[in-house]
Amino acid sequence: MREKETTLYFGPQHPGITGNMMVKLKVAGDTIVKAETHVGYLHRAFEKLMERRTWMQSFPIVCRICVPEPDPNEENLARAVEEIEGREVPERAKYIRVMVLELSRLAAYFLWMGGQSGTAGLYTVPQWSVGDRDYILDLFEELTGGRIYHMYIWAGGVRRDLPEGFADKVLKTMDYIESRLPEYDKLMFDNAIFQKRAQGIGVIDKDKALEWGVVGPPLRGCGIKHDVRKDEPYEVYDKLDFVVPTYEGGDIWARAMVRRKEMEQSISIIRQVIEKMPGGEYYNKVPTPLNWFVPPGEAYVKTESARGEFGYYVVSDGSLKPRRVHVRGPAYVHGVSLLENILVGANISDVAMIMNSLGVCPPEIER
Amino acid sequence: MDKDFINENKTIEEIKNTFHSAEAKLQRKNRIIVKLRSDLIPPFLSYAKNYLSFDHLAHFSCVDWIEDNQFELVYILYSYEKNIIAIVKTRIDREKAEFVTVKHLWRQAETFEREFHEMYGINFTGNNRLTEFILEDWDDIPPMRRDFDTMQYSKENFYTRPGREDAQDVREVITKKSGEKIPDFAKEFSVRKLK
Amino acid sequence: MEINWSTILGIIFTPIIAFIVGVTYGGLTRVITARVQNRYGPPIFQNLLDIIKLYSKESNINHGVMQHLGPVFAITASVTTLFFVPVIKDSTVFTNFSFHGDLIFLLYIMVFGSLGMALGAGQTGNPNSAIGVSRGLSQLVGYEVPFVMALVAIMIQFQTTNLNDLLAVQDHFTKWIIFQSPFAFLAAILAFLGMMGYAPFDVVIAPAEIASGPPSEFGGKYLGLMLTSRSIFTFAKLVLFTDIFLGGASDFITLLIKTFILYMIPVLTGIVFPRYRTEQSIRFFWSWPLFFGIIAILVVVF
Amino acid sequence: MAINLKGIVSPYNALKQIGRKPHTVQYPFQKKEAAQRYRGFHYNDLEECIGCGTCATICQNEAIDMIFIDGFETTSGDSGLRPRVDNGRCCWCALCVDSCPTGSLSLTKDYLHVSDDPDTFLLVPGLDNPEGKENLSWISNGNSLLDYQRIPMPELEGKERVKSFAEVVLGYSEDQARAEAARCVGCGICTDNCPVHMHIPEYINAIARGDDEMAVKIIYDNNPLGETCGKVCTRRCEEICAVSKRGEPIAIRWLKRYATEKAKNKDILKEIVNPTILPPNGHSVGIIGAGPGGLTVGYYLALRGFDVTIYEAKDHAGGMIMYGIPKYRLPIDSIDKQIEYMKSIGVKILFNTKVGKDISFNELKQKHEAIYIGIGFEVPYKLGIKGEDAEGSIQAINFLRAINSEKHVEIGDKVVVVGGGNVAIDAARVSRRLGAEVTILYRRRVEDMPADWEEIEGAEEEGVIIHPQAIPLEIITDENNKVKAIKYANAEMIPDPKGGRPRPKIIEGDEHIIEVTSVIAAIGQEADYSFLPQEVLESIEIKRGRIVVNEYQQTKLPWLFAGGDIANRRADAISAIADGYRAVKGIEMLLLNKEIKNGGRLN
Amino acid sequence: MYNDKEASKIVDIIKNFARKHSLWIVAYGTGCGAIELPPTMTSRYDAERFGIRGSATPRQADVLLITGYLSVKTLKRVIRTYEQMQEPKYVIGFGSCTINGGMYWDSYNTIKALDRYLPVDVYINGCMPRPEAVISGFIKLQELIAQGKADGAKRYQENLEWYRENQRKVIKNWRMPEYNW
Repeated sequence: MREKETTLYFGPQHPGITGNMMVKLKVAGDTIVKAETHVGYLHRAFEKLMERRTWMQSFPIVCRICVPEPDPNEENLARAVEEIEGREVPERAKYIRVMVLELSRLAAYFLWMGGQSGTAGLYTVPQWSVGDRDYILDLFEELTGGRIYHMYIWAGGVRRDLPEGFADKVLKTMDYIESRLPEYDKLMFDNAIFQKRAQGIGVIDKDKALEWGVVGPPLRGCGIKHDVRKDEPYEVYDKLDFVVPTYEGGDIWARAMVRRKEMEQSISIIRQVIEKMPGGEYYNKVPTPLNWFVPPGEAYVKTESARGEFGYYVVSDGSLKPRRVHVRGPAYVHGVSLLENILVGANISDVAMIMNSLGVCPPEIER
Repeated sequence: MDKDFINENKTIEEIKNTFHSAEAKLQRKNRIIVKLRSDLIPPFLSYAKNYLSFDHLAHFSCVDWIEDNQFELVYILYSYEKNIIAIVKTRIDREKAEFVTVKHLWRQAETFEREFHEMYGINFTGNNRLTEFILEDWDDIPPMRRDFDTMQYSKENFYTRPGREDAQDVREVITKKSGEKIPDFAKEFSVRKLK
Repeated sequence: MEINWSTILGIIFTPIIAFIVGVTYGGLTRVITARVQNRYGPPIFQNLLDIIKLYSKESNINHGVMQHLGPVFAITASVTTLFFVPVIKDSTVFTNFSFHGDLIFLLYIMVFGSLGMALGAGQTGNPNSAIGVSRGLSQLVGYEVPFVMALVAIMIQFQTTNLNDLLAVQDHFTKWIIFQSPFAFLAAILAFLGMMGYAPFDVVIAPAEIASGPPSEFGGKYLGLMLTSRSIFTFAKLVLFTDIFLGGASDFITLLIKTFILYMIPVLTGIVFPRYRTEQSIRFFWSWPLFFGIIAILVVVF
Repeated sequence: MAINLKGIVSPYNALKQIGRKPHTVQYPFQKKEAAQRYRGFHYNDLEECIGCGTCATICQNEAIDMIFIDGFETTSGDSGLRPRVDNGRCCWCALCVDSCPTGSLSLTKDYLHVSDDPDTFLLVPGLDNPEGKENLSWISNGNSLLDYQRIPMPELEGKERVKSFAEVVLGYSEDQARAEAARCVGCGICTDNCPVHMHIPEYINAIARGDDEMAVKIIYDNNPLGETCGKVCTRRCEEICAVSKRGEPIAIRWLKRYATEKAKNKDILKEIVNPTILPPNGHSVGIIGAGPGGLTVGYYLALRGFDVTIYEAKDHAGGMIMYGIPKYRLPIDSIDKQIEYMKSIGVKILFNTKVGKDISFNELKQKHEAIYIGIGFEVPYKLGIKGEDAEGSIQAINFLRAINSEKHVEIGDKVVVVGGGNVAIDAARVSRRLGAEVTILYRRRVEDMPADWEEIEGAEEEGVIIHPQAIPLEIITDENNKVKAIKYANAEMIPDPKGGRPRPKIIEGDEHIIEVTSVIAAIGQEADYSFLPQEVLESIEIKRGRIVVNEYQQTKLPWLFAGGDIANRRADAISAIADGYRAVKGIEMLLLNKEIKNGGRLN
Repeated sequence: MYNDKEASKIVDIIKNFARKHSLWIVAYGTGCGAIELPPTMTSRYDAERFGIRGSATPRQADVLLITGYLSVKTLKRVIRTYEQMQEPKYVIGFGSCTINGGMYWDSYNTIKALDRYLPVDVYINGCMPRPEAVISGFIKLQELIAQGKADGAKRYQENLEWYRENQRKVIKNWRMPEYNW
């Protein structure tokens, strides 16, 4: 017997949706037979706006592209401009950048942890993890002057040097986070019901991953060892010691475990950075921003963000303003075509969990 | 020096041997740039995917070169095996913006093509999902085209809060005081014209 | 007919007390949850404020007469359930309408509330509500089976269907049915988890999945009524379980202690577990709880 | 059925958190201090701010308006405007703070503004939140986006310089000029201090964008001696440059020099500037003196279709810039190029024609409808001490004129220059190039010297000894009335009770004698009005050696205009050019029957 | 004996007290400001202390948070959401974007002044407003409710024509998704 199909609008106003987007679901019983993503609710036309802004003015605006984790955007634009210009970045700035990126990765994972278990109905984890993430935001506030939008990394280095005693604070926070991780393990990752909810759901196998252009933790979750930090080390990642965890299975659980292991790696990277950080300059000054002409050229740069590979294609025509800044966030691939594909056959209970585990982040899909 | 780029140079060599009209060059480590005629793009991409192991379409971009009346389509391919990124570029006519889809090679290309259809008005033949994507009920020219003025559009369509009309221009205030008269040909060089 | 003043007093006071206790327990839950979550949480009387606010909403959108009736059914069911549960052992006022065969009646009336809700929610046309209702009914079937089995086991064991008789049996704490028939208790308490609707059995409301499910179109006084009903129903269920398994209570302090302890079982479980999917939930109820229920009956029969 | 017992039991571990004290920040009862760097609302030090508007320019949100507020007027070096931030636009990126030239703008830790009225989100930093001063968080100290270091001008080595009269300053290369021009924030405050009000931000911006020819065109819009000014201008603009508040001002002069030198000869110059020349209008104007002022009047009147004749007593045009400024600062080719260019657009210059000698003033009066006098100060002041008339005691202005006319002047090997102005320094540096050891005696301290600091530095690099607070008392001569030595006394500085600058006072008995071969006096000059007929002299008003003129450089005789040193106290080329530019307007109005505004009110 | 007026006054006070201490937010993250809501609602700042909690559907909610910019596409849904909410209802505008366009002042896809399209009761300044500011915004709203001044919904009803006109100006096609419940 064929069940009657119902149309279900999952979003944009829906507590289970990540951000502001909509998935139009056709369901038969509890099973999804067709999914159609609708994005564009957060379209602000960044790429158009950047055509109207000078290079320097573009820096405060790019970080808004991805709300939970703004730093890879700044890093990407900065690196792209530096590549076009051939500008050197002081060693210290590179270390600081890595620290910022890893801190933001940790923060993003804490937020993800909250989202993943919150959508599963385990409301204690978001309360903890978002609260613990706040300690990282405190660090950001002290370092960059902003909690969410840091506007800290820019062409030539970083905006300000570390404040006094900052390294100790970072280490202290890292110790705290490390001491908290076992508690999360007990509550979330060891949780029998959570495992039941996550295992075998939203499976992406290796071939599918390659076919659909999956990146980041979902890719590593299906056993492919690919991480921009290793394959094309930017900043000082080649001088740091870390491993890229991979899991077989390609389900929500594998992706969750990849992220869980990467949290430990991030903590270790941050500790190494603090230990190895050299002194000296932190900023190789660009010309006065009102008259900063970037020579003609193009650059494609990518950064490993918490959700995967973040790519920027930047073209300069030699003027004050960028010709084109094209942003491809990981969610651009995950959140539209892949999601539509993977949701077919899934249970409606799992839609939110799948979206979370793929790291769907609407603001970076539509920019 | 060449030793560092052994993989890259080999790939460039292979490309040049297969596609004689391709302009392939090394950009930097891990990056090669390939420029091609637009009709060679579909065979090239399928060749790159199947024979050069560029199995990941990392990025697909479009640049509006309004001066040349052309759109530049940029396919950025990545090979997990070789760890090389190939930036494949071609130009198409801006007036009659049409191209073929590559969604049969990489599934995510569909999303990019939908976006460029909406934002640049490029028609990708073979892609049957060129529907409304990001915008809703858009009736102006495609917004990412360079001749679309977002400031103008914003001014015409949206209401801005009043109360800021008393703003002065520093240069004007100074010239008013000193009696300086800026000739018309110099006015465009006032830095205030940044925006 | 002779007017039984004590019964009338009971009718007046029992729901009020039930409401106050239920609302306070609800607030307490939120505080305890908050403390586990490393925060302070709302004031204990927060749920009362919520309910007053909902009643004071000025516009109340409804989609037809069933939306009025749904909450009314629910509250009727809750209050009725309460009326047939002896709140205080041997008290003339709070014994209420307990009668022979009331256990079976309770089984029926407890489902009635959910059905009323289902009718009301069905009318709203919101697919989330519809899905929520179907989930609710599926799960209802899930936990009713072990619960019924547990009750049947007890009924067979003590040869009665009257709660007052059961209370009479448990005159000493060693004779509490929890000790006399532990498997029945296990089956019943697991079913009770489902009945209370806390995680992992909150598939009905599941905000991240179906946007709170059945009541998603209920606002204002409808929601207020439902929350009121829920508070009373919670208390009724707690008293029922106390009566059946923990020997009831002969004064309010004992009642509060026993119900609170009982109440904490689903609450604390809910804090630390995520939600089951619907079919997982049903599968769960038809595995261990059902197993315990069968054992309980087998133990009694043989 | 396998039971995952660990998975069931371990989550209950979380319940032990009940005993832990919540880490909640109980805002608003318990406040967490914002971080030291937290980017909150703006604060502006209104006194420090000069209203340059860089913050408004850099703001990508157009959140900053420049507005007039009470108590601040447009003055030299301050536009009188102050920023107002629209918090409905601001994103607290602090680009405005990091690019504030004065450092007056900062962010504070305050971030709280909650209101039901959307019109309350306009904030004039500093005025509306004076308490913000105590709460600064994000300040631009040392982290500025602006370049405060000037691109150093390549120069000849001091030792190299004294060997010849080759130009000391080598000029910016293209990259250097771009980099230097890029430092400019384009506020335009500097234009107010420029006597000519040149379009400084525009031409600097043109250079920054690589459009040097446009820069030249903009410069020649109101300064026909752009190249000269690019080399020797006293650059009052740089004094109030917004960037100079915390760093070195933009090298406006050197940039002008860079741009104008792009035009290698008069033809290229004419092609670049490509001025519109109006057809002849039949009016004729005579100009006395081909100095900067006279040339300016001639150039712009010629462009406007007037028939212009310049009468020059010497055989070369340029006046003081030709004869007063040594060639290592302003090469003769450069002057020639500009004069040739002017001639090519129709300016007639009669050389060796001294009015009053070769041609009478009345004759001039009959030939022309209006006359502009720009004769400059040619007659030097005397020191007024004993032995001044001795052989070997010369006047700096005569000395320089002789040298610039390539005449030989015998000064010996030990020279003392008296004075502290640019002329004194020029004389000293020229003397060094002639091989003499030079000492400058100056009454006051070094920092009081009216000469440019660059000139003073240059002189010191070349080995000129500067002896401040020294007052010459007597020139000691030998039996042939030839200078043998100079006697001077050291002075101490006495503060002026009225608050003026301190005055030197001779320390009794602290007298010294230096042996010298020449003494060059450079303590100022005056004008020679003897060529003017008596009735003209009587009609015009001369005050302290200067002709009184109105805002259009018109004297009390409506047809007679005057400018340059004889009409202003600044005594530099750019002021003379400014006078000329004003006179052009006056003459135009007079002859084309336009009314002179303000009724020709005298200043 | 109390007369009716006094009685209704007392009822009003009780009502307003309950309303003020029970603010349910409709779970709709319309813009980037939503990122500061999790910290506000969770253990570090714990807005539940004030009786603030999320609610899954607009029917049950009291407060609509416009967390930053609104694209035209979202505006349409937000209006819909707002109209589904039951009175009394309140709107809080987050950040610069709701006041005068903020960062996206020249974008072709975002509205600039929210109060032209929806009645706003409280604006919170910041980009993004940090949790303290968010809580302050709620406290301000509570004050307004206690004083009976949070009358956005009333304004909306009285000036519905005006709001509709403005809304229609930016929303070109007034069709709504086909669902109607």
